[in-house]
Amino acid sequence: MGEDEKNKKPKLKMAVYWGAACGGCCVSVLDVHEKLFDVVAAADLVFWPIALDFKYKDLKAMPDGYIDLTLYNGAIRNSENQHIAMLLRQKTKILVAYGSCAHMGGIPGLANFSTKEQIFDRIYCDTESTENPEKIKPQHIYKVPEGELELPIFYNDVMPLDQVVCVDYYLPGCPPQTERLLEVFMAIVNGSELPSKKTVIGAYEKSQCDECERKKTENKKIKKFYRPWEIEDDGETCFLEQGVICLGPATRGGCGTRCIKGNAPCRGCYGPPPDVSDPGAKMMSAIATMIDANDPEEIENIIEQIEDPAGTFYRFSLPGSILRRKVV
Amino acid sequence: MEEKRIGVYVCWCGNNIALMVDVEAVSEEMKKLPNVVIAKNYKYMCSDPGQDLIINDIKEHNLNRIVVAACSPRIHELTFRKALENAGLNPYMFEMANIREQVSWVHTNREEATRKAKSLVVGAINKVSFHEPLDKRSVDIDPATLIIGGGISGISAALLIADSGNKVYLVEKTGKLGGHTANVDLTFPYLYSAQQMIDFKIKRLINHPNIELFLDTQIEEIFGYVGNFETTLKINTAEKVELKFGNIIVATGLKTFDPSGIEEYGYGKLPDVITSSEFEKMLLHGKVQTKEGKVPKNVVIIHCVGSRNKNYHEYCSRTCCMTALKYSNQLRSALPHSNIFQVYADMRAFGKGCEEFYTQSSRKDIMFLMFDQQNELPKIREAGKKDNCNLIVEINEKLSGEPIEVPADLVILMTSMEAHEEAKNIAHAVGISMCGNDFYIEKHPKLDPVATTTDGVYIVGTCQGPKDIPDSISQAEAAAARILAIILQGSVHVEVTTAFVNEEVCCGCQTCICVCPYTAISFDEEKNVSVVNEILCKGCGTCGSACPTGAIRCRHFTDKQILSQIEGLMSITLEEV
Amino acid sequence: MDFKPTIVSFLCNWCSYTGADLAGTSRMKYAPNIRIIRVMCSGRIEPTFILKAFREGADGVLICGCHPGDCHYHEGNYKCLRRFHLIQKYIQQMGINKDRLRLDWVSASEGKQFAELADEMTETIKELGPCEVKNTMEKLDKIC
Amino acid sequence: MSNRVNPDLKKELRKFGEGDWNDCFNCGNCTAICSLTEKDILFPRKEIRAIQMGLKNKLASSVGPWLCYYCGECSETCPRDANPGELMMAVRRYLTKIYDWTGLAGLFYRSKLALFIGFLLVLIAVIAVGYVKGFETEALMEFGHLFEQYVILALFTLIILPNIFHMFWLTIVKQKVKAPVFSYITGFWHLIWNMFTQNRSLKCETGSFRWLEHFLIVIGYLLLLFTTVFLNWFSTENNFIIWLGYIVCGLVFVFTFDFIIDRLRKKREVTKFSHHSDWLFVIWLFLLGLTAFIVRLFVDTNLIDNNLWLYMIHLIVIAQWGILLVPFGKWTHFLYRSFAIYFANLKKSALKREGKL
Amino acid sequence: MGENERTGIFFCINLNGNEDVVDIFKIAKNAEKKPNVSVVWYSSDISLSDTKKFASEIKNLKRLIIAGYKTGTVKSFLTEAMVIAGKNPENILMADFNEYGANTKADTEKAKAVVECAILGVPFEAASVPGETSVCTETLVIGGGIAGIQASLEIANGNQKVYLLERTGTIGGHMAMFDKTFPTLDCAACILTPKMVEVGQHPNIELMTYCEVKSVEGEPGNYKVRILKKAKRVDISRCIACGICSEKCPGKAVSEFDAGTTLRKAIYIPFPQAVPNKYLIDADNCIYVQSGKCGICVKVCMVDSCINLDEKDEEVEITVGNIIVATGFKVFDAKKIERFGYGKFPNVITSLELERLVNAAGPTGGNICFRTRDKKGNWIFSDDNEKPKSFALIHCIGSRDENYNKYCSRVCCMYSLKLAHLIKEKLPDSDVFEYYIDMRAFGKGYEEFYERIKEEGVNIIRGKTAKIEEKNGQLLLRTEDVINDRLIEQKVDMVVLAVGLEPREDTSEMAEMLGISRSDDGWFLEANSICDPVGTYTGGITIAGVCQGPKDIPDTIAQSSEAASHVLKSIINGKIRKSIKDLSYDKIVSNAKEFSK
Repeated sequence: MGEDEKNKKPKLKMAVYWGAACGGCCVSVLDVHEKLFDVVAAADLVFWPIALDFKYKDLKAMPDGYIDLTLYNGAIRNSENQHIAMLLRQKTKILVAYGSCAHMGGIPGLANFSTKEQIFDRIYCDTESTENPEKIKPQHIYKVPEGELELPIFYNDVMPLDQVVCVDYYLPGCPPQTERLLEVFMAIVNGSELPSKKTVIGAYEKSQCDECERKKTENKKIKKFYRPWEIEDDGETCFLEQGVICLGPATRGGCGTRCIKGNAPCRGCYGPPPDVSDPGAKMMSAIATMIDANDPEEIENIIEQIEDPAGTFYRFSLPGSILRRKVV
Repeated sequence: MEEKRIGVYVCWCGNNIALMVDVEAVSEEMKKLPNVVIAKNYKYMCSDPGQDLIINDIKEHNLNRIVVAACSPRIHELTFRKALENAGLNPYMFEMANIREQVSWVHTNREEATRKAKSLVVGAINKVSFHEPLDKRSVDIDPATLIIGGGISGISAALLIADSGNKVYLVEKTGKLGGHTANVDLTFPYLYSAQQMIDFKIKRLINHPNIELFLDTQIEEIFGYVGNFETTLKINTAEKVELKFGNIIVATGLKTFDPSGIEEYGYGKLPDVITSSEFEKMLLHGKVQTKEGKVPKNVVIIHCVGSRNKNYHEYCSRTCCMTALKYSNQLRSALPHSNIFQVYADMRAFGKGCEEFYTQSSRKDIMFLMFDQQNELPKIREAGKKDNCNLIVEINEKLSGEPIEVPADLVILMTSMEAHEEAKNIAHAVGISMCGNDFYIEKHPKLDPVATTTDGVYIVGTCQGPKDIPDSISQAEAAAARILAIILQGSVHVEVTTAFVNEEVCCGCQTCICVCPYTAISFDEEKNVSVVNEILCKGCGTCGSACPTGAIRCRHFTDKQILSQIEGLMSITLEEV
Repeated sequence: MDFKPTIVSFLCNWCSYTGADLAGTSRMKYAPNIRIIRVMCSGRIEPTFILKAFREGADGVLICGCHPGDCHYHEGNYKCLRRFHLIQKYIQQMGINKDRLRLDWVSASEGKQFAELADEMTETIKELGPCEVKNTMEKLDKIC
Repeated sequence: MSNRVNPDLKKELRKFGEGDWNDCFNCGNCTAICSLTEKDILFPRKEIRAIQMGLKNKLASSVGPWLCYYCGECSETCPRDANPGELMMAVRRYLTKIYDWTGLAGLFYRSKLALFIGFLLVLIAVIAVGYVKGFETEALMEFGHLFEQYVILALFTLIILPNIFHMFWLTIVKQKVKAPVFSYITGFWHLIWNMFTQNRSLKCETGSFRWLEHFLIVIGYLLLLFTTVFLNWFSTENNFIIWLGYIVCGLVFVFTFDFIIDRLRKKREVTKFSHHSDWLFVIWLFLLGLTAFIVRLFVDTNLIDNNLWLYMIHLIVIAQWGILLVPFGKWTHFLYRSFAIYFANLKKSALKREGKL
Repeated sequence: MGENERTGIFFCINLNGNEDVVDIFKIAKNAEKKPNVSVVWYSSDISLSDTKKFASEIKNLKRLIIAGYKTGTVKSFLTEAMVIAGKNPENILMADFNEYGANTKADTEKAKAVVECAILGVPFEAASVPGETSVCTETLVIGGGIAGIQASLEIANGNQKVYLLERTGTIGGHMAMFDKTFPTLDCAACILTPKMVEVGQHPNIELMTYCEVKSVEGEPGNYKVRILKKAKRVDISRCIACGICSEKCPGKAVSEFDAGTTLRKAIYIPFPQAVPNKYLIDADNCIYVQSGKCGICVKVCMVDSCINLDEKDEEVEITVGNIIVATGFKVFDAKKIERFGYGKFPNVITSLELERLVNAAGPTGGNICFRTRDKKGNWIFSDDNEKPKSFALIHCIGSRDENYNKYCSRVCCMYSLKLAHLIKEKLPDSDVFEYYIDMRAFGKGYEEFYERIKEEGVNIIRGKTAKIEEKNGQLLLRTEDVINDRLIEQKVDMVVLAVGLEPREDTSEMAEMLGISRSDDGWFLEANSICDPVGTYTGGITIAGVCQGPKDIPDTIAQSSEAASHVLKSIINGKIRKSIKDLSYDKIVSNAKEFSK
């Protein structure tokens, strides 16, 4: 190695892993397109099973704190997820919960409305296309002539990453906006001063409305709630003012108001702004306040129009919310 | 961040608490908690030695947060806050746990009561950990007053304030002072001259050195808050004047109801059907006569025209009954031989001397006929040739149960009072609200009839609701009292436990703005954030709950404070036996 | 086994808290299960608080404000009412019986009503049994 | 047009009695306080209202005023001091005028002068008769006896019966009251019973003593009429009749004397205002009893022949009483009251038949 | 002034059946001599039914003055006459003696001055201006009801010292006793107690409860008031209001605060939210004070030397510049009307008693129960008693009645409607009947409230109930339903008498002490019923609230603030006007002459 090489900062060691995830997050990493070269120039990908061939043992072999940056996407659904998360924590300097699932539980988190049994019953027995007369369901250990087969334990609950390991940063989104990732990445590479731990990076302090180009007024009074298809959206007026539930005000900006620009209300994947622990609860509070009625019966009737408050307000955040899951 | 050093004091309140709560155990338990430096119990915390205990501990142990577990904070919160102040601590670094009214006095099991007391105290300790020092704030008062409306209410208020040596700007939309009172001949119930009364007041007003008069003047938007308002006046729709003042009295008065919409009465079609204000003019000019110039033989006075009827106004206009009785007195005097008929619904003679006036008036050979003002309005039609009169009024008379006809040459409609056409504009300009019927809404219908929810803005006279002259004057001078008191103080204290917006987080969704009952929140277009005017804010906290981004924080009741209080409360649960 | 529920209660300062004080000054006895939190107005009470209370182990949550039309801040209690209905719907979805959350109006002179309400609520919760939210959380935490 | 209000009616009524119709504000206290009002017979407020509004027909058809015995409770408790009791009295006078086809009743109520002339004419007529009869005791007494019989007959046929029929016409026929026929008959016994006992007044709060006084006067008066007219008291030799006569005379003048004193004292509500017709009624009744008593005393002591003037006075009193006061004065109230109850009962039965009660 | 100002004076003599109190003929004789006065008439000589005839008499005049009492009753006659005579009717001046307070026999001189001012064409208000004197900035407010509270707070908030004097052991007055207030139905305690607490804690208000005014001396701006501080026998600076003394006290008395519906102890706190929230001893019912034996309270009291059973009354003297009289009212004694059986039938109750019954903090915890006798024979209401199923409310008890009070008490209609609503709310299946004469729902939101009560199924009947009898354990009411033309004999379980308001017994004593007048109906007399309803003819003394005449809470509040405004004005100016009543004829006339220049 020459002098230059020595002075050059050592290349960043980077890992990407997925838990209970759809894979979209990993794709979003790839979405950097031509910038990939910059990434590769600055970092070595030491662990990314979806893209390159790595084994668990490779990871185990790494010394503690070997990896500089890990982007963990996906929620914790089973013992494998948890195991690797813990392993990665051990090996990583900066562990980032990447994407809504790791951040708050995300879409897989909606499974917290059901129990493990209910899920298995549905998937392996009850679905219309399934034929499983013996009701065979996955087992943790299954004895076969060849020996024992082991599958990860399927947990009863879905958890965000920070419920099983200590997380350094959160990078929200479903999936995160690639530009945000790059910004974060470059900051780390350049050694810029990082924000205090356990905070959200790659998103703005302010909520969606700040970026949202729709016209907003103080006239937020709702007599009737509409599902997006029930109304002819003029493309200009704030969704809330039209009676369409939009989680924008309780959701961080950073995505570039993707959905709203596509004339769909924000569903909250970017998670809550700082100081808000439970965006669903905050949004429910705000939405209920907007109801334009004082008569108990009328209020109830209007609220009746929100068919599924839990699903609506906690689409991406149920496991990370105060109640975390349905009580059984 | 500064280290949290909490002192906890549990009061026995003699035996009131100590009998039912093991105060010793409570204070012992609290010592175990993090940040609690000291935990004591004492017989009477509110007594002087009790307070001294706190003060000394603050100084000695450098305490910066205090929790007292005693009676209701509604009783002694102020006492202890003062003690903190005396010890040089910010008074808001204090929290009370109510273990008397809400524990020892209402429970019967000592163990359970003690456990509950503990949990309340832990809650208070948790909450106080997040308390922040708050500063008392006050704003200076501009001693000038703006009075909108030059009727009897505005004039009375102006004279009183000006007589006390303070500047008054009186703005009148028309070119004439005196309002409706100036068109009245006599007042009820003693039939004194209204003209002489109002003339004298107007004369005094015009010559008063402290009163600046703006006639033919319109008000545009008013800016500012209590003590510091400003506006631009538009005089004769051209010239503009800028004014600064500390308080506003709105005395915009009333408008009389136009009865031409009531088909039964034929007002506008039948020439001898007139309104009370038209009749008042006849009295003033000494010409009580029909359109044809004849002396009317039969005069019918119909009450509740436009009042007490769902089709027009549901409310009662308060003065018409007595005005109608006044008319019959005057008619008897002007036309001694006439037949006078009062067509009424309920005779509302409630004021001082009014019932007696009713009795006296009825002795003057007046026929009182009762009608149903809701469902069966009398019908007025033209009389036939044989009838020997101009008009016939058909009434379903209720006291006799008979449908009857009343001959009439002149019919006087006692029209109701309505809110002024421009009431809405003025309300908007000064930032006050209206009830359903366009009269201004007062701060409290019982205990604060002249103030509004906007500090520094008062409503007096008939713009707040129908009323007679003395009641209007009472209100006007009541508002003046409020203003004089504020001027004497020189400044007003404003609520400290207000809400404020964290501009870093506020996204400008504007959910909070119409939530505020005091219109304290406005939107800053430039910064794209909401702004709480903390002078107007009363600290109810509703906006904080409505804010979806968590940008609005309600001082002294922040999310953090309450959430940790909940945690504290729940840290000690009732044991399962 | 005698189940002793814990109920977190949010009272507005002007009516309900004063009413609860009146119950005390009038020495009316009621069940010790209610833990009172004072807020200035029922309009300050937000879903987060309610959920937090359940999460921390409350078996019931009681909210009291001024009677409709009596609110010291004009309309705060109506806002509370609106939120209450939505949150009630939500907790049902989350497997919490809706009767565990109750909203009632108590004026400053209704000490007796408050005492009765406290007893009534305690009875209701006793019938429903312990709320499982906290247990569920603890089980969840044990996994990791 | 019948239902046109008439502000002048109250002015007319004012001539028939004290009290101001204007004072009443129609609270209904008087109707409710009265022990004699029943669910379907309401007075005095309704009558006062009819007068205030000038509904003459309504007033004329009303029997209420006759059902009132003037205990005065309504006046005592009237919140506006409108004195409904006295107003009822005035209405009774007014109704007497309405019923009376001759018009004299009205004239005598309104004009003291007319009444005086009437009294004077009767006085002159009696003296003229005396003159014609040569001031002879026997002849005069016989004349007197016949006179009484004829006058009674004439009064009934010419004045009282037509007037009562007029009352019937106004209150029942004109009002289209359709009472079942049997109620006419059953009510009749009630009518007679009431006429003699006036027992309804017992319901009044004033108590039974006043009723007893009244009752004794009525009985005394009727027996006196009977003993003098049919048993020829002045000329009889039958001791029983003589003593009976004395007793009934005594009853009449003693109690009427008490009535006069009562009116002078003005203590009770009923005696606070006395119309001249009230005075004439009690005084003449008193004189009637007294002079009859003295005449018979003189007959018994045989002094009558030398004191014919005494009998002349008695005759004058009787003639004035019989010709003026009975048909046109307060005496008729005695009949109207009884018939009013009868008519009221008819109305009740009619309402019952229509199912309104 | 010259020929053009030729003036005629029309003197009203005994108009409207009123007897003139001043010597009008003497005044007329005086007026006749004045320049410009060319003719004088007496109403008794004029045919008031012939306008034309009178018009011919005024042909040569420019101005017409109407002088005397009830001048308004002839004003229109004269206006017509002026017009017929071709004159400007604006040249009629009214010189009403009553308006300017010349309403006693002694006021002939004042009346003379009133006429003279009119002759000079000077408004009497402009001429009857007494001189000014310096003012002591401290103020005494007599009466701690809502009127006194409001007035005190207004002044104290202007940084001025106020002594608030209250006869009983707590401020709050009648309003504190009410359950709800009409028409908004917000609870009286909820809105009143914060004000009471504010008074209790206000640095500028010195609260003097259980005190009475003994005498008032001095002059406007500098009144020396002697105050009797009745012994409370409890040191309020030490009392912690724990209530143990009251619990153990054997002495009992009828509770004033609960309007006699229940009993209290001899050592008591008037009501839980009393201000000051301290106990006191009612000497009349204290066994120790009466017999020298007991002292239990001292033994159980946990605070040292808090109770002193031997404490004596004391007198103090304060100096104040202004006095606001806000002594309030008492309710009409329904026993006076025997036919309603109040005091005879236990379940004929007054509205004030019902107010306590429906109050959640009242003797029955808000339950409406029958009144029964307790073991010791006291008639009280108790929670265990049965509940009535039907109610009647009778309006105008003692009001609008020539036999009792002629005036209308102004609040009864509305509070009766409110009580009807509260009954319906507590006992929804009960039948409620209201009997009224005229429904006086005049204030803001009142008519709407009336409509609402009608819709709630309360039977509202126009007719004054005449009498109440007991029949088979129920109460039988007899009323004429005037509008539906029927007689109602209604059986109900409980009758509520809507008693009117009356001046307190000590009103005349108070008036004399303060040198102010009373109007015919007994209330304090205001300086001018139209434009100065709070002033009096005595400088520095203002009246506020019901003691001036019946009124509801918002009107009382407005008036109290108005009274405060007069006080604040004098304090700001440092000067106060002396008494108008002391102005002499000469002074007024010279003022008038001065003014006309």
